[in-house]
Amino acid sequence: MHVRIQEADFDVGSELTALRRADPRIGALASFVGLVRDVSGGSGVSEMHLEHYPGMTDKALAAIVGEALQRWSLLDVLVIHRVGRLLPTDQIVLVAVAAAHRAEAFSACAFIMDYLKTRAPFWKRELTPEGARWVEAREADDRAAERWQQPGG
Amino acid sequence: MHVRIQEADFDVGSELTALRRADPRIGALASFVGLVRDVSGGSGVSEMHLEHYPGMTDKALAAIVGEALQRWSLLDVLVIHRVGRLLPTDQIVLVAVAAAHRAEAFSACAFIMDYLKTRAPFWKRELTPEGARWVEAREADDRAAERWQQPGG
Amino acid sequence: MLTILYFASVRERVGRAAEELALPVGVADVAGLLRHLGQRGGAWEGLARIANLRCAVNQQMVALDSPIGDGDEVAFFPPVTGG
Amino acid sequence: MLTILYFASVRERVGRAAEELALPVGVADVAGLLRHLGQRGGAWEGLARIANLRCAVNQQMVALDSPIGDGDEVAFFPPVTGG
Repeated sequence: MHVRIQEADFDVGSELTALRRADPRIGALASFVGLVRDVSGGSGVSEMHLEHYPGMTDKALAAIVGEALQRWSLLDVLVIHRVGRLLPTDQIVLVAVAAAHRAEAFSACAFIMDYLKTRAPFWKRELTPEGARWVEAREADDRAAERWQQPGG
Repeated sequence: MHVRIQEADFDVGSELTALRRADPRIGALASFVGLVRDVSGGSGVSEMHLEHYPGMTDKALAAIVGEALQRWSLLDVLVIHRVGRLLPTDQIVLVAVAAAHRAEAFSACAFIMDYLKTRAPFWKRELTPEGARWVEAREADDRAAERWQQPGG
Repeated sequence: MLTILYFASVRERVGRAAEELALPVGVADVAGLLRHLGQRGGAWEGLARIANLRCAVNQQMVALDSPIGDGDEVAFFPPVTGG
Repeated sequence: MLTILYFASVRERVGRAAEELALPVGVADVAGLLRHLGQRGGAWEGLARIANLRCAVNQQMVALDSPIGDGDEVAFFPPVTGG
């Protein structure tokens, strides 16, 4: 299990290769990359600043990954989240899950993203033509996280 | 939309970079890589041969991707499937889906894999200590594909 | 003329990957073609009895009661196992 | 001593990122601390009324009725928006 918070960009290809590390038990590698879009709530976004809570962030992400490891049979998990100044098309987050079978890999990858979105202490501030503004939390993200608490979630 | 059938290996990092092509509308990139495991049904697997139905394979994959494009709001989709001789830890398939938001990207990626597993004309033959054998279709794959025909799937 | 293709375990069973065949008289659907092929005896007799035999006509998966006609490409194969 | 941290829009609102504060007499939970901070007036008065104010004690997200004690690190922030 690997969790990293960093200002630097990451290379998805080499991260996935390192995660697989030629382990012949791995049959499925699901991954997700979140990227900065150039629009948000109808406004153009020229740049974004990602603030976080140093100290808590690692713990929160490790707890989320730990819960995924308890729920599903996984072989490895990687989470990288960037902080600081980001521009449209920049990568924000990478979540990658290795498992024997795809159902576990897909579910755990989506679960980690949903929990990260609602439980990890990051905050986005966008620069738009109307000025800088804090991104509002989305109701849809809360609902996405809640579905994992339903039976069969 | 890009569908490729090939014997050669693929580089996930450069494929994902090409799919994103710095399109600032893309906020989410979900991907899946299927890999050759060294065990199957309790037996060791030393190599695998992937046969397909040239001509139909492209059409079947394009139809699956087309259905995903109708179901979800997607910005781009890539499917690469290898054929021929493969060894444990080798990459078999890459499915990558770019969208504005992650829910669409995750769902479409899982959908394409589930349909590919049950509708695209590929057949695996494994070499085990007990000899060569055709891989049996899995009931679980049929069920995974059927869930997309339920309301809300 | 029909083009008939056999894949994977079905190909191994009948010992043939492909053949051209004049559309047999009285054959109007896949099931009829299977009965016709079964008259060859041997492995061909068992073709229609393969559990979960799959069929494609002109590169589209179809049910065994689907119609076929002159010029069609018909393929027989087991359930797919890619991905 | 308490360490109190403020993040994102909450930090901007109170104009402060962090402070050290002796555990005020009679304060036993997060809600009590918010009432105490509100006595400073100005932006501090509105702190407890921020819709969806979130709190962490010792780097764990907790409800506003959670207990706090000497030596704790308490953080206030809006709903998270990473990913």
